[in-house]
Amino acid sequence: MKTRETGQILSNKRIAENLFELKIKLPEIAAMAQPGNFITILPPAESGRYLRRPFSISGKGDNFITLVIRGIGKTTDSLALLREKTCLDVIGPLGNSYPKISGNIWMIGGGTGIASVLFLSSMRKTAGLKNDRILWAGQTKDALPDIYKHPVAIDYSTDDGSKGEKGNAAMVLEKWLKRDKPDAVAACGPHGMMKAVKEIAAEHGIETWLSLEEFMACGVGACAGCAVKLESGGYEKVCDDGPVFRSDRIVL
Amino acid sequence: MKTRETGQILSNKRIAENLFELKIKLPEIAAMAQPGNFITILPPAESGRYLRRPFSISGKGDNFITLVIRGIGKTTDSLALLREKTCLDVIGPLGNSYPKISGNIWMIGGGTGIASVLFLSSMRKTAGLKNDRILWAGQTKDALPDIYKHPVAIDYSTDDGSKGEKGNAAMVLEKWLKRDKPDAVAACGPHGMMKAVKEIAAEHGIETWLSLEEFMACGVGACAGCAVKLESGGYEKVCDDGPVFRSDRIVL
Amino acid sequence: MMENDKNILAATLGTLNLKNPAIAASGTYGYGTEYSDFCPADDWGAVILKSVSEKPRDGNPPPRCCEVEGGMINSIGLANVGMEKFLSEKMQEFRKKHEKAVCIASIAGESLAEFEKLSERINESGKIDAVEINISCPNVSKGGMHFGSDPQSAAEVIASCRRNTSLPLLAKISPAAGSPVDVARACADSGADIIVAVNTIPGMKIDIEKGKPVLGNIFGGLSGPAIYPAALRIAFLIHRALPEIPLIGCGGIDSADTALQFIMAGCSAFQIGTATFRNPECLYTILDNIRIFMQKKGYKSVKDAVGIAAEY
Amino acid sequence: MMENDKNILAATLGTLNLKNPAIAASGTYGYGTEYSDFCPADDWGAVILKSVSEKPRDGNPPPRCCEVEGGMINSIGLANVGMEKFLSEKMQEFRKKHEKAVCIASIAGESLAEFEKLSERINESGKIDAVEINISCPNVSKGGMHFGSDPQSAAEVIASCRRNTSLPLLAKISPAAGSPVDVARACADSGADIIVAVNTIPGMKIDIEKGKPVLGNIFGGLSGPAIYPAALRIAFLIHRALPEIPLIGCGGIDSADTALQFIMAGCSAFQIGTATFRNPECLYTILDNIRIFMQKKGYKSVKDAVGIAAEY
Ligand SMILES: Cc1cc2nc3c(=O)[nH]c(=O)nc-3n(C[C@H](O)[C@H](O)[C@H](O)COP(=O)(O)OP(=O)(O)OC[C@H]3O[C@@H](n4cnc5c(N)ncnc54)[C@H](O)[C@@H]3O)c2cc1C
Ligand SMILES: Cc1cc2nc3c(=O)[nH]c(=O)nc-3n(C[C@H](O)[C@H](O)[C@H](O)COP(=O)(O)OP(=O)(O)OC[C@H]3O[C@@H](n4cnc5c(N)ncnc54)[C@H](O)[C@@H]3O)c2cc1C
Ligand SMILES: Cc1cc2nc3c(=O)[nH]c(=O)nc-3n(C[C@H](O)[C@H](O)[C@H](O)COP(=O)(O)O)c2cc1C
Ligand SMILES: Cc1cc2nc3c(=O)[nH]c(=O)nc-3n(C[C@H](O)[C@H](O)[C@H](O)COP(=O)(O)O)c2cc1C
Ligand code: FES
Ligand code: FES
Repeated sequence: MKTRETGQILSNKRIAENLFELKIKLPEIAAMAQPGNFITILPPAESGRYLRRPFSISGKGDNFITLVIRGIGKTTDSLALLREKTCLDVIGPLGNSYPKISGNIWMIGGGTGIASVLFLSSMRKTAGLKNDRILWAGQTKDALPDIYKHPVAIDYSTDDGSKGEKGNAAMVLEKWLKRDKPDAVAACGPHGMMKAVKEIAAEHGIETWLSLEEFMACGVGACAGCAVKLESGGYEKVCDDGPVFRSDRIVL
Repeated sequence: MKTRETGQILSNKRIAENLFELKIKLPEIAAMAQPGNFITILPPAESGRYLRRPFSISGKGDNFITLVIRGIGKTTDSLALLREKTCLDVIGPLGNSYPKISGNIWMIGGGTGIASVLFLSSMRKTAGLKNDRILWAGQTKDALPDIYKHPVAIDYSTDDGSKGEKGNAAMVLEKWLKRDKPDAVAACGPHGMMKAVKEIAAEHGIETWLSLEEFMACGVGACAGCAVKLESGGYEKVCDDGPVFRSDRIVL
Repeated sequence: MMENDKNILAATLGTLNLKNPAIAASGTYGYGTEYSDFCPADDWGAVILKSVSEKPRDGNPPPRCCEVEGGMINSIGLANVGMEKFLSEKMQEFRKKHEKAVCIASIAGESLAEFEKLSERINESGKIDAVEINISCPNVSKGGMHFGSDPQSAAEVIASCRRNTSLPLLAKISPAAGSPVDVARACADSGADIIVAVNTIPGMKIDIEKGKPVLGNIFGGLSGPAIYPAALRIAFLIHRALPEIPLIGCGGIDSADTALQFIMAGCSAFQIGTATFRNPECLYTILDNIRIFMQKKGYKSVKDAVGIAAEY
Repeated sequence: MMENDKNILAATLGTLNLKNPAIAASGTYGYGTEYSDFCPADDWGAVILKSVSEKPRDGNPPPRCCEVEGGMINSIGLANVGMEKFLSEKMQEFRKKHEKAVCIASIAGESLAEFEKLSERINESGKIDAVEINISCPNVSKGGMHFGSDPQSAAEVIASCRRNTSLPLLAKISPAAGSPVDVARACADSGADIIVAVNTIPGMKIDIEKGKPVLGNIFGGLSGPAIYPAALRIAFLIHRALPEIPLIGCGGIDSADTALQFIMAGCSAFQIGTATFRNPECLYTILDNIRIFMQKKGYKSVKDAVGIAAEY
């Protein structure tokens, strides 16, 4: 079930350079949300944008969900400026979710790709699964806030070494793999990172789940606008068959 | 000279049902403004409107101008909600102005047409001309606020008699003309009112100046989009040749 | 809602009776069940499913959509499951959920032969109330020129379909035709029962950061509010030229205001496409506001407003 | 600004050298002096004055303009002062204020004979740098069909003008032509030096309160950001078909982003129309942001970016 719900902004916190966390009161959506799911938001009028914008759910509470958003355009810049109590028109939860995995998962978030990873890791922690690792990769330290309260410790990496390990996500993953191997990898981030993770997964034979981003028109599987190419030929829909795909099924 | 000036809203007062007075800090425009002139405002982003919107200047001070605006659409409804200190992109002063008339003038404002009449009357009062009359006509009393501080007393009329005289502007003008005759009439208001005033002026042989409204694209005489038909054939531009026209020159 | 209030919205398109004039546009409403949580098929006057071809089609390489001022561009490339799966799976699922909804299939062929087969299969299926011919398809035998770009090839398509189906035939006109009115006339003369004006306007967008077209297919179709004035003019001209044929407006409708503009231009019904993406419940707002407008203006039926602006 | 920074923006259109690629579009910049307080002619690469006909024209009955989503519709109806007054008054005034600005006259005839006379008079005037042929005019001898709607009549117009002027000839294409590319080719073959793509898209709006068309002329031309994807596609296709002929983009440009999209599609310069109405100083923002983009991407000249998206 998906629903359209009008939700009040409970808080809108700037957490890093051009990055903010929105907490929105959405009891129905929160009740149904699973890690990997996303929602779509009607752009605020002042943004001038027409189509709803998709965002991964980064966490939930009893009656709210959280989002981690980077201001990169008209909608996201407008969202960044919204005050508490402003109402948003939200549809969700949409898409599939990460599969249940009983072993440990290494999770990699590139930029705002961290959102679904945060959600997945906190749900797994609550479920008693304790051996997960999280890597949050960014270009510089300005892009990466400290998130102390998260139930799973977060490792950081930056291209310039200004925070955490130096190097991109793929390099850090390779490094980690020299010492250990997880039961699965879950990753969400920019295209280049996903491509690299897919290759590493294939090389090391690790079950890997990628949460993809593609421009979406409907977000509910009605338009075939958000295609991802399959290794087996043809396409699937990121919004409906995904956004979470096994890395060996898709062409990046 | 016309100029583009960014002005802070000094105040935004609701003065009647769906009617508000905007006071905007615009020193350069204020210095040049003459009664009859208008300005154009860039619509606020949240209105979704593209073209600038024209509004008559209803008064001025040392460093500000005032506008009287009715919320009838996207731009005007957005303007109504703006708070003090918000900045507006304004171009002006535009258009011609009422001619200098040394005798007395009866001024008629229909709805927001009162704006240019208020400006004209206060400038004339300052110049020492004391025998003007003002009629502000509206449908019901809800449309007509009391404006006590205006230097010239305002008479009111409403279609339903709920405030001031009962009847429309033309009926009241006819009534006034039974007892007296001004040196000139100045009027601004809806199309039907202007048509009636034009006819009455012709009948009674009174020099009459009408300030017209027409949809405007450029507002500076560059597009010929705001045509008014002339009795002598052809068209003139409301934004540039007007907005103030002698009633006997134009076809309504 | 009183009984006569209900009838305010009823629409008639030749032999097709709809409970309201709002129709979900092909390609924006999937196979009729994707939006069931928001605007189920039963609430529309009719729904038109994704255009279907004989064989399944993968569609164009991504990106397939992007946003532009006042709308979007799409180059889905007629991705669809193909006629067999459409009838055996998609229509079954649809009818299971929405037994009584008025359902229009849209067919898209690359040759006259394909159109013939498609219309025949639809006709036999017994589950479909009418068929919309998407003539804005590349004609393989004419080097990819769209069937809808000239009156003669449009007429040939319609005639082929007409021979193979007794269902009401809707011909959907492309705004890119040199003379959409001539195409509409040719379609009417060849057996189309209803004209739909219009499909998307060809357009493109370039990503200046990458220095290349945004869409994988380079070109796509523009839809959304940006196109309504162009679409409205074509509908108006078709109604003026062919006042007898039932007309459906389409292009940028996302409010009662724009819907009523098409109605007043001469459309007996209208399609909503891109607006559903923005607000999957816009159908209800639009219908409510049309009803309120009709009551305010004293119309007993939307039908009385059809074409009233066309006398000018 | 350093000297080489200045050259970043220089544009070349055949024999016409512009200091920057931004050109004021005909009909949106009056007779060249109305906007002098905001964006004087000297600051543009070139300005194109209102289309002029042999005799003065009153233009269409009002309303002549209205706003729509992402732009506006106009039906000015070529209101202009006529060639005599244009040359004896308007051009004098213009040159008094803006001696060195690059000035392009736009001419609009209703017959080949009128186009001939117009181009001859412009040629003799000695004050004008180039002439744009507005072929989107009704051809009286063909029942009002626009000259620009088919390649042959477009070619006839261009050829008539070509015989009468040695000035650079710009042919301004209508997006409503069945095949704008064929029209552009015909114009190039008949002597046009530069192609301009495009004029407005035909459209209309209905006032539902009054139940009638908003514009006095019923139909008008759609302009503004709403039309840029359609305009861009036509420019892209023309550049692909005729890579050698200098091309000017026009339609909905109101930012460095949209201007650069046209440049990357193959336009050596671009026109700004409706955007000037919204912000008469947008010229400066657009040029500044183009310069910044060029520097960021390491281009020495805008010319190096022309057509880079057209390989796809
Ligand atoms: C399933 C899914 C989950 C997402 N989750 C998140 C999230 O948790 N946090 C978050 O910040 N963002 C997320 N995104 C991306 C987000 O949807 C876009 O940032 C947003 O749509 C941009 O809208 P805008 O109006 O601000 O930008 P626009 O003004 O539309 O675009 C500005 C620029 O950004 C580019 N752009 C637009 N969309 C994207 C995109 N999807 N990816 C990269 N560049 C883009 C445009 O090409 C343009 O150049 C997600 C996207 C998907 C599909
Ligand atoms: C010279 C001049 C002076 C003006 N002075 C004033 C003034 O002092 N105070 C004031 O409140 N208004 C004034 N107006 C009118 C004002 O410009 C319009 O109300 C405004 O443009 C509406 O914009 P919008 O975006 O709010 O409405 P929109 O959303 O664009 O339109 C809403 C509805 O109003 C109608 N509409 C749009 N413009 C007008 C108009 N000009 N007249 C009547 N109906 C219209 C539209 O057709 C539409 O149905 C003046 C207009 C002119 C030309
Ligand atoms: C994503 C998308 C897919 C579409 N697919 C089809 C299609 O398969 N067949 C068809 O006839 N029209 C298709 N269309 C066109 C729509 O049915 C409609 O004619 C067009 O979008 C204009 O209406 P709108 O502005 O309300 O969207 C599609 C439109 C969109 C946006
Ligand atoms: C009010 C108005 C008047 C116009 N008059 C003319 C004209 O006389 N001749 C002409 O060739 N184009 C004319 N145009 C078209 C513009 O020059 C331009 O091609 C079109 O508006 C698209 O560009 P834009 O979206 O930047 O405005 C006019 C456009 C507008 C808006
Ligand atoms: S966005 Fe429409 S199918 Fe995915
Ligand atoms: S609005 Fe452009 S000339 Fe008056």
